[in-house]
Amino acid sequence: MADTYTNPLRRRLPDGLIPENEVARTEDRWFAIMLSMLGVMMVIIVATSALGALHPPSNVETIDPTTLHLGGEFAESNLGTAAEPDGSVTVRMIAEQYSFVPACVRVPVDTPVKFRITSADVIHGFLLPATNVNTMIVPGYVAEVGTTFSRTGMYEMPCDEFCSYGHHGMWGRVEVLPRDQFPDLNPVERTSCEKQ
Amino acid sequence: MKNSDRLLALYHFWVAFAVFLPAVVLGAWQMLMRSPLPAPLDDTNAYYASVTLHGTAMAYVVTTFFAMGLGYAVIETSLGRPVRGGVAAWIGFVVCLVGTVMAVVTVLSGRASVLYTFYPPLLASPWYYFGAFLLIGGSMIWVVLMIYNMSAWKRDNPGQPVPLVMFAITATAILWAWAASGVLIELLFVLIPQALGITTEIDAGLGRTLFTVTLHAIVYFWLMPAYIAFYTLVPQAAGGRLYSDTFGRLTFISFIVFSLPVGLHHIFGDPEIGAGFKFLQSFLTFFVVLPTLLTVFSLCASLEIAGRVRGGRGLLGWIWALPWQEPMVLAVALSLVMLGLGGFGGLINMSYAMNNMIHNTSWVTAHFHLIWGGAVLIMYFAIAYEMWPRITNKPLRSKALARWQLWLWFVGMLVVTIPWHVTGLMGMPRRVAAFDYSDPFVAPMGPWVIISVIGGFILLVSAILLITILVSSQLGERKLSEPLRYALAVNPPRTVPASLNGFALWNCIVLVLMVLAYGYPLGQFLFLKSSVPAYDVTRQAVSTEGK
Amino acid sequence: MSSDMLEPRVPPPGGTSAGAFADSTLQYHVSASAKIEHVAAPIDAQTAAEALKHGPRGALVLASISVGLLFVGWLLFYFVLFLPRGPVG
Amino acid sequence: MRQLGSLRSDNPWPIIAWGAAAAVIVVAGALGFGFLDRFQQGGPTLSVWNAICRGLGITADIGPASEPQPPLRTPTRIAWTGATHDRIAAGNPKRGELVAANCTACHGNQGISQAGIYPTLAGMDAAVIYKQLDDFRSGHRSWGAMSAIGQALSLEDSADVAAYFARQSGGLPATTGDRMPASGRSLREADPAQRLVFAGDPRHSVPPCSACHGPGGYKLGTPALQGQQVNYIEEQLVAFAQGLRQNDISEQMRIIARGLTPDDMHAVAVFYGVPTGVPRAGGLALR
Repeated sequence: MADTYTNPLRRRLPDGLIPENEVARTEDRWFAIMLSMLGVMMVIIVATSALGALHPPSNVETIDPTTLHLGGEFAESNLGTAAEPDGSVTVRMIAEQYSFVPACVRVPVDTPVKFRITSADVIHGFLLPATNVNTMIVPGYVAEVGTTFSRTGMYEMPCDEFCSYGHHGMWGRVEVLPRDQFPDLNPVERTSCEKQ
Repeated sequence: MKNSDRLLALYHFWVAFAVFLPAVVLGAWQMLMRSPLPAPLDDTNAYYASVTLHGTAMAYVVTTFFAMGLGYAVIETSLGRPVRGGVAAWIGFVVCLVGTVMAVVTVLSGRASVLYTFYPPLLASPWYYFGAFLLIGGSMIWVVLMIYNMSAWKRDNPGQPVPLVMFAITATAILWAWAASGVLIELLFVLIPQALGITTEIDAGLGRTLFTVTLHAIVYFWLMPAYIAFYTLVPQAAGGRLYSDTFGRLTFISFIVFSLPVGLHHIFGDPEIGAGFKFLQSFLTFFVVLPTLLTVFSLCASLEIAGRVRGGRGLLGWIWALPWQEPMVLAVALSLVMLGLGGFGGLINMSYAMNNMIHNTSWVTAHFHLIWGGAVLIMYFAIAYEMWPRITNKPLRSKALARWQLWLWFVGMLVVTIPWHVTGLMGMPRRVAAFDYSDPFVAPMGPWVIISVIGGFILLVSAILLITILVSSQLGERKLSEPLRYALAVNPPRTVPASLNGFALWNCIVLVLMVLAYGYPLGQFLFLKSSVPAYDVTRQAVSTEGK
Repeated sequence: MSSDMLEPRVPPPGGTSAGAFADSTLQYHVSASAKIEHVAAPIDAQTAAEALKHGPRGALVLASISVGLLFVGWLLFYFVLFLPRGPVG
Repeated sequence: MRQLGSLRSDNPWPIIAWGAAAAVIVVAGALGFGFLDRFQQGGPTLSVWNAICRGLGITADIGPASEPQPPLRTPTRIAWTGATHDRIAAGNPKRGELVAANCTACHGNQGISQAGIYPTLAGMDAAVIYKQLDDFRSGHRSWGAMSAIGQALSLEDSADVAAYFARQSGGLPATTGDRMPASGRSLREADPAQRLVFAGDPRHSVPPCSACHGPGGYKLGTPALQGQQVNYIEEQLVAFAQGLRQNDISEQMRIIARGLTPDDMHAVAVFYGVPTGVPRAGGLALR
């Protein structure tokens, strides 16, 4: 067996006491097994990502961070949760040294939620533990990440990227409400978790 | 070894280890800081300065000096002739050292708390950037010397295979040149002009994308000395021979080719890169796993030869027959366990959308501490134990102490990183100076964090032990030592195909892959209008400049 | 402690460092080091071949088990932890 | 380059390597740009052409919210653009001194206030003074006589007077970012003021005050607080919390003040401030 196997890629390699063919064959076999293992993983990633439209947040969109408050999408009157005609909701937020604005937003459960966040100054991060919501917030760009919450409750929202000396104090919150409670909220109640 | 070359290697190693110990002290203090336990000098600003210093020291200083020292030792021992360009090597040493001092002093003064990954538009004192530039730029002298020594030897020995260890360390140098290009360009064209006030705005996305060119390949630059030990030192320490020379060459080549066009997987969460390129680089990242998977097998096979020769029987009986009293053999086993666990974390990180589950949580910190701080560093220790008698002509003081040191490092690293993996999955962000453990969300992480602090102090004990062993050995009695020996393959190749004996082909492939993987992601910044004002962490903005 | 010194390394049964035995493969030592004194061949090629006469079976088993664990772990993380955390994009 | 030319049979690697690299790039590119990018969260499946654009990062679905926009409210007219910086930097302190003659009645000689409700201006960052004056002018901030005074000042006057006060010593210290580490500056600290100032209160979305107001930290548009009037600090915190003052860009202070209890506000004000009438030694009221 060992003598009849000749790998065309390994011709003219030196021969030794253990037939080089034998070594080459073992190596090739191991290489093939490893390649197929990685192949299986890649197939799983591609299939699930296609079926569930799973992607890392990758919306490339630029914005001027110095004039956010003067008007446009991220003016303070426009921040927070907004209901879209198709039933989904969009949450607009600013991350700044060292707060999320608003510091707490409310969204309905089992509803597509799209977070659109931008930074007013430096790099921040946005992470909702126990979900896959996680994006960097780079000044000059609008980060966009979508998900659907399947569980109600209060989600902590720490800044997960170093943004200078106050970084550890930068925590916000997202409260996921039952679907039927959400429409009753007025716009102010949607962007504040204080008891009304 | 020629005396001057011996000193060259020794000085490089000593800078690495002299910086290493205080960096471990900082690490241990940082762990205490972010835990629920009391901490001395609990100051959150000091924490961020400390993280910057810990990262700068470990990522740039320790690794670069260690690799440079190893390179010079390898030239002499593998090519069998003195280092050519010794003066240039010393100049490089001094430049790197000046850069190190400059960066360290600036961070200590609190004027550069921007972390070693720089994070524009945060802006540090220009001296920090100058220091980093001199350190990284100075190591390019080493890169040139490695390539020069290898090609000079090849010219003098036509048709001969370059010794595997020389091939591997030159591969490391070439990889470092490619890797460093990203950070050097970022420093030169983005950060330093801004810090000097030459430019008024900075593109954070451009800075981050450039840094990712460095960010993954630098990890393989750190890793390659460990792999060099796997292939060329471990088999002989175990008492056997290298299973396959070709496998080794292919492994080091694969690292050059596949560790470069994959850096975007570090910024899967960033908004400045399109999803297509993120997937492309995620896909390529899968191939950088291959050389490690090949090495695991090749290494096991080399050890199996040794174990069987030493009388090991049965399918796995050879494992027990290995000479475990040898620090190198012990280190490789501990290294492989940590490589496996850390590699597992890496598989999660690189899997496209799954990265979102753990991006920028303490999971990531755990991952790279296991890989670099664990699997790689423990091999640095073993290499140092192997090298010390050869470059000082003093025998190692105690192998038993060395074994203790390795075990402590292994246990400490696991105790540190396993809790970090757990808290990462719970959603604990990284690089945070202080947590409010009375918060019901943070509270359950408290016990895990406390366990990891214990590990941090085990690591500190191990680091102190390492320095003790090295110093006491060096102060010991002079004794002629055996020369450093590199493992011969079972089938030593008489000739090697040209492509496995040089890097021209592979550099061309890297160039093409880099253009394809990074051309557009970097080129887009020419037309994206995304420059923003910088935030200087050291002084007030323009408004009070005239004061 | 003194018996625990690094050197000389205890030679394993069947051989010692390079040059101590007649081994035809030693003449091709350049792939390890150009200088024979820096070449480690504690066993001759014949002994190594003997040790591997059934191929590196143990190494294959050991490496397969470790890599297999990685693979299974990855599958578990992907399907049990990642996907239930909800969609993202 | 010698290797590249040698496609002889004893070196199959160039063919293997180029072939493998090409195959990997083609497969990855086709999957990434032509297939996966077609699927989007909460949106229709894209055509291949749009998917490629999305893969590159060229997105077409950019636009404002589709629901009726609430009426626009802006906190200030000032934005920290280069033009604003240039205008502030052009401030003439000599001319500012003449303008400042109108201010000393309330804000004290050289801008060092002796009355609790009036802030000390000496040493305050010129950008801060400039912005507040403009906010008084535009009505985004209102307080007694200041609205009328703001309207009486031109942009140039504001820049000049800001430059003048910023250069006065004996009031607020300059924040340089330099600070020696000291104990008791983390969440472990028992003293509530010290804890809030140096570590904040993450549970209530309160970052550490010192990160922007010093000591040690600085942020554009943020006044240094050491040596400010206690009453003034506390009053402003209450005003931010209750929405009486809304001229902070991106709700910066309103968010934080809402997370503070009245006791917190008082503690922080006392920590930073100098009680009215206490003479300042050496110019700096450092703790």
